[in-house]
Amino acid sequence: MLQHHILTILIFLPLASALVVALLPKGILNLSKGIALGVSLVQLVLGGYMFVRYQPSPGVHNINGFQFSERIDWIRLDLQGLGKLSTEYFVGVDGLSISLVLLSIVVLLVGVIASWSVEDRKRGYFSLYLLLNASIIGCFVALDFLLFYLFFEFMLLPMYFLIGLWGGPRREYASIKFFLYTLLGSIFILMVMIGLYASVIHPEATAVEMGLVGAGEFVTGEIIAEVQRLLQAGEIPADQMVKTFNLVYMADPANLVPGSFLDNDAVRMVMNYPARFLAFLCLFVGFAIKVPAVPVHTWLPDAHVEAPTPISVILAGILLKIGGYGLLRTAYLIFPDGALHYAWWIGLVGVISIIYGALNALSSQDLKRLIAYSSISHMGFVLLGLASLTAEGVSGAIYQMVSHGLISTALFLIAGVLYDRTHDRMIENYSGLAAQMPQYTVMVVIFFFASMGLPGFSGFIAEILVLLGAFGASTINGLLPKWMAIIAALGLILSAAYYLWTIQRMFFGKLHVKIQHGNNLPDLGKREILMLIPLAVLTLLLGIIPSTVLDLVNDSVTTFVDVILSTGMKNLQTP
Amino acid sequence: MTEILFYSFAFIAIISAFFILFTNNVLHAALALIITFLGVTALYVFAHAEFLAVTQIMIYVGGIVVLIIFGVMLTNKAGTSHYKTGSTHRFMGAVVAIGAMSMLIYGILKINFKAIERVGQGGIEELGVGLMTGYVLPFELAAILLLVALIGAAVIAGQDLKNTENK
Amino acid sequence: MAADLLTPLPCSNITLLALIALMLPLLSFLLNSGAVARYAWQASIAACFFMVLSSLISMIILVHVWNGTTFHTRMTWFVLGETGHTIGLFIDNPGALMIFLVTFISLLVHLYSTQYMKDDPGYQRYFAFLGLFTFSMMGILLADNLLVIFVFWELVGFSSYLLIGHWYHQAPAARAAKKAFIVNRIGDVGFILGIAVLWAQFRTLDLETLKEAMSSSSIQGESWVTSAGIALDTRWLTFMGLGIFMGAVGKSAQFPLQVWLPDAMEGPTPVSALIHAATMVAAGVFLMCRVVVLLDMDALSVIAVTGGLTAFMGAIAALTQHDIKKVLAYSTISQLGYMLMGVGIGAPGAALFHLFTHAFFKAALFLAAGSVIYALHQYAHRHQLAFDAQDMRNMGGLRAKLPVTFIVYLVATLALVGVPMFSGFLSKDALLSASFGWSEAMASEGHRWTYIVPVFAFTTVVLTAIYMGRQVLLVFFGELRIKGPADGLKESSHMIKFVLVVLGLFSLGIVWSLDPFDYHASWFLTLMPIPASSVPGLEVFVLDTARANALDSHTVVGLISIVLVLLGFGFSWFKYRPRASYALGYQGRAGFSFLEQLSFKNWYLDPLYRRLIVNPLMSFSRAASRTEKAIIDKFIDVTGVGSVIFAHIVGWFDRAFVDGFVNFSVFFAGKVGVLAKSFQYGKIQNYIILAVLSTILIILLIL
Amino acid sequence: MIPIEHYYLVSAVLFAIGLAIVITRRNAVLVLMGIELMLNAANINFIAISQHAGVPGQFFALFVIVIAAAEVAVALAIIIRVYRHFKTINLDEVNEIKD
Repeated sequence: MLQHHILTILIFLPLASALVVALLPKGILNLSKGIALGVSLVQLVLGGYMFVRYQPSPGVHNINGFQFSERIDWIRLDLQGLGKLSTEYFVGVDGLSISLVLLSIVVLLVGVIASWSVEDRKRGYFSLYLLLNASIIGCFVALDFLLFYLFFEFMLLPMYFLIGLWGGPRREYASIKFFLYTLLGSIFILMVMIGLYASVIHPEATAVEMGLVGAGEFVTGEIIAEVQRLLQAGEIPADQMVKTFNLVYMADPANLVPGSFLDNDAVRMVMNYPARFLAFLCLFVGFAIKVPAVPVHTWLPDAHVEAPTPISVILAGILLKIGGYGLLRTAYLIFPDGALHYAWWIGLVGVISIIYGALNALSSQDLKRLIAYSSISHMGFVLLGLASLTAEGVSGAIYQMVSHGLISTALFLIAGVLYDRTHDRMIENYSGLAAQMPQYTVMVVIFFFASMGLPGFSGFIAEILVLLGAFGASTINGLLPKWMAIIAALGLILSAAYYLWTIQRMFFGKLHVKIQHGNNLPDLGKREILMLIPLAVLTLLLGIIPSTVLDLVNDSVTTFVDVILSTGMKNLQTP
Repeated sequence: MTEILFYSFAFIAIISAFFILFTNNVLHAALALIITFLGVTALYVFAHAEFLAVTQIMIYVGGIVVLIIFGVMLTNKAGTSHYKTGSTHRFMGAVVAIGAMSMLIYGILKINFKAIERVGQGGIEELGVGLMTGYVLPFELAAILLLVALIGAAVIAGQDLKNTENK
Repeated sequence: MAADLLTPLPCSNITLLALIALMLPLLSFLLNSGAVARYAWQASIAACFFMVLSSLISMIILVHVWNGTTFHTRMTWFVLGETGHTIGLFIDNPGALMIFLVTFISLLVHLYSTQYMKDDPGYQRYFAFLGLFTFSMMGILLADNLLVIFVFWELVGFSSYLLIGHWYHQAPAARAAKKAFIVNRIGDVGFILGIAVLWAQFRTLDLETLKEAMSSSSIQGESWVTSAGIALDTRWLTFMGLGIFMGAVGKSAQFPLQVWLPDAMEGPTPVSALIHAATMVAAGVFLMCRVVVLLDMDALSVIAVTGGLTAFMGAIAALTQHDIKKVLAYSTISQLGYMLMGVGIGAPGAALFHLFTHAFFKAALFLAAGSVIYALHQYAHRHQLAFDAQDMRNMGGLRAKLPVTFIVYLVATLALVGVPMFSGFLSKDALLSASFGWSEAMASEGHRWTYIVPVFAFTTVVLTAIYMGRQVLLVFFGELRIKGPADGLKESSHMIKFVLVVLGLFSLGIVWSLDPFDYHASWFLTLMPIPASSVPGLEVFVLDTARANALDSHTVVGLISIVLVLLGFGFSWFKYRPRASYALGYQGRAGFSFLEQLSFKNWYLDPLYRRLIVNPLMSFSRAASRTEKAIIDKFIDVTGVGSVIFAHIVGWFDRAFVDGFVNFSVFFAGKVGVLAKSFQYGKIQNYIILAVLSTILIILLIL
Repeated sequence: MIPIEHYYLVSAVLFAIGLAIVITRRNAVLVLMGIELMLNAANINFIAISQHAGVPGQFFALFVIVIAAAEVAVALAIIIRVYRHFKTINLDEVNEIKD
């Protein structure tokens, strides 16, 4: 029972609670915090259950390989000439997503605690927050492109308002920039989604439509294979094809309608460019904006700097990961040929992001901006790892997403702690804070070092895996040249440079604060410690026992890499 | 013989129609209308449409004209000159009517009616069967239309009555 | 191939003991960082106790591996794809010796620190970090796997950062800590890349497995092919060696990354003794000894030359320093250069030997210097004097006031310089003969330039004698240069004296070899296995010849080195003796000649790096942020503003034309309506006339 | 057998007279009568053609009669209403449309 509805509960519990919060009468508005916290705690319990019950298994391209999955027909429409439309409410997790779902649950919980001090328009804040919660979880578990896209877009709305209404002085600029950027990305994704819809059939429903099996009967593998054979032979009339948004079906080239727009046998050209490559590029750009990769990253520093602390936390901790996850789940799996063809470029974008983000962080005057740029730098490792298409690289990319989710969450909380006390984030205005706020300094040192990849923390495992993967790619599959890994490794030096310089400037030396509130700098409060300690523990745990996450991920990643390489090669070889 | 009868009935209908056109007395006009209808009814009979002829007499003569006479009576001011009325636009009326008639006659004379193939005579039996089979939907609709019209007429004419009573 | 070699190996008693020895310092770290401030003293005593236990355990381990057996325990850490990454403990002779060295010196430093640091507000933090450091250092020594070694490698850097920055409120300390970590990071990146090459080639980082895999690989033309058929260009073999060496360059402060070590003297003196003299900086040497069998000839030559060059540069820089600790720091750099040179010339045993002797006498020197500083500090404190307690210009004539310290200092100096009967002579003689033998062997192969290495090595012997002689003369002889009362300058507590004496004893040659003139008789070197290189294509016979040559020449070399030492001492006595012009004018010394400046400023490396690397990097960084603002954001903003302007234009067009058209239509329709209205006067019959007339007209027109 | 043209001619004449009545008479009831006359004229056509084309003509005629009946009922109701309002049914005087 719980096994099959747990994801639905995870999504709809916050959604329903958002409604409840929105309708709370004025007198008991304080309850809204409690509701948000309660929802997150319930999610934590459910997440724990999932963590324990999850059986490592591939999933990825096997429709029955997903766990905790729930699959219901959602919309069936006969579009006459365009065939029949079929979308499903299909949620489930495999190794690619489970760790990110668990990460989201943790970060969202921390976000609620960080939001505890919000007093301004509580009702709106917490209902938007819960809305965000639902759409984030939905995004990670959706296995139907339409559903995914719906959640993906749905996330923008609360985010826009949370930045735009509760943000800093330049919040309007930041929120609009964020909104427009991500919307631009969404348009690219939407284009491909529509193209894909027209090109992919739902083999089971098509079998029913063709009368091979009765409605409601179990469709065996042989029948599906038969349908796919008939499809590829061009023997299924257009009006019997049931088109689908199902991501798993989309990933199977046997479901591509021959001669359709994105078919890989008859390569369509758009402006002298193969349509499939173009589609991959569109998806890549769409998600790269979210990641964000240089040069489409400039929304991130502004959004981070202006957003209220809990929202920065969610932005950095989870939203960026949706970009990476989207690449994995859609772009790579559906267009493996594109993934192989563009591996070099993706790797290059990753490397540039690493170095460019680090250089910008080095010259940042604003603590939050520095952390934001470090995020760009660290997410570059995700792209590099993905591009390498080795087990190490891809695991490293996923690990980096999880690890960066935890660490950047903590880093933004840390920046928020200082901002709460002085309303000033300029690095040059502080020095010698270690004497005044020792506990705070301990936390800063822990997380700064965690972020720069000190062994013992999760970031190290992630980065070393990515580097090994990127370096090894040249002997394993020849996708990336070795110099990329070498340049990326230089990013490690830069990250040490900017973090240590910041520590030296802000925390070491003589105590001096150039702000009016200078004397009022209490050390960490109980609530702040409560937020930071679990993150520190998790980061350490993942750094020392990486198998906590890698065991969940490994089977899926191995399959993922195999599928991409074999399918991609096959697709590239067909004329 | 039939021809003579036909033309005389046609003549009667036309003459009484002219009477309607020129008389000043509304009541007389109504009576002339009856004559016209009867003449037309005779034409129906000549065209072997006995059922229609009967219907024509029953509805037009028995129903519509009676209604009209009631209308005439209801709308005459008590005490004024009895049922007198006049005409306007005599010239334009003549022009338009003659024009229309010429057009019609011109059209009729141009049609070669001989070319029309005879497909059968509309017997009353055929009419009945048709009404209950192929034309049952328009038939029922016509019934509803009549009902609606009656209610509507009652509402339109009656509401004000209530208002005046209230006053 | 690799899979069967990577099977988990069970835990034995010895490895379990090693694990306990490893965990005790970690426990000490947790205890000290978690303890309430009130119990800081007790916690530090507990830390000392843990270290005692740890060194006892390491002695037990040492006894067990004495006869050459190795112990190896391994388990799977995490699995990636089909490849398992393992984690494990590996103990052989050098490893066990190193564990003993680290735990023992760490114990001594702990004991010393309980006195030296007792008034420091960061006492508790200090002991916590010492524990962390010892733990990480032992991790490097025990790990069986390059990845795990790298983990501890970085952790060592981290704890070094924390300890250098112990007095974080002083800006120089904070800067030095940062510099140390970043410079180490640069080396670490090389290390990672070296690891990456090995991983790409062999899919494992387990050292034992790597050795097997390396020997089963072969050079085919221009490519380096493993038994599994993975091929890389042979240049990557050299690259791998240099990459790992880069890690050692960073950690062991070799040219060109030696700049962090002098600055690291901002940390507390016991830390300098433990980390920046005896153990951490030696980690690079130890690592190179571990992986020397994986290095090819080119990499080895680079290592040899770098080591020799660093030895020379460090010695030159040590000649003119004023800070008592900086002299020792440059000396450490120089000695580390010797050790790495030893690795490069195929004498890792000698290198390790020197590491050991150096660890003791350099720790003795540092702690004795610490004792001097502490005494002067107390003295200054008592008499309310303000002077720099580390500056040799303020010292002189301390021989009488601090006799124990003086004797230990003298013994350690003689060991460092390489006077017979002291430990340094043995190990240095081993290295010098090896370098001589190596260059002879190489020259016979046509590489005559290799003579540069022994030239560096022998020059450094003279220089060492000069700067150490200078230091001893300036610190302990003559008169106290600071003006103040005569009382109050006295030897510190017994604990400090005890530690110094123990270290002094270990600097005597008799401890290491019964025959104090022949290093071959040393028990240490007999324990060292001669590494059988597994690198394909390596001209092993060269190294064999080198060893044979070294054996032949060591008597001559020993004599030469004695002569050189005497030369150096003579020079330094001549120049720096009490009442010589230098010593008399020393206190207010200013105005350097260029050569002295070159030495004092450590070859101008810092300004050079600032000019060549830091400044360009910062301007790159500023350029990036300008690019961000001026190009990318500007582009976005211009696009944004452009689209708003475009929207305005469209809006204007909309109002003027589209709306205008609509308005016009409405206006027109209205006018027409008004016109038409004039026809409307409520007469139905007129309408009918019009309608029919028009119908007729239309029909007429059609007809 | 009377030729169909003759029916048509009679019908045309009656239609024209009906039209003239509608246009020229002032009395609304008379206008109504004119309309009825026109409808009847049209009916003659249907009936006449039904001799040849069969029974559908008669159906149409029948429905025309029905509609005429309905129309008369509603129209008279309106006339009565107009009369109550204007106290006249003289179409010349019934014009509030004009401003």
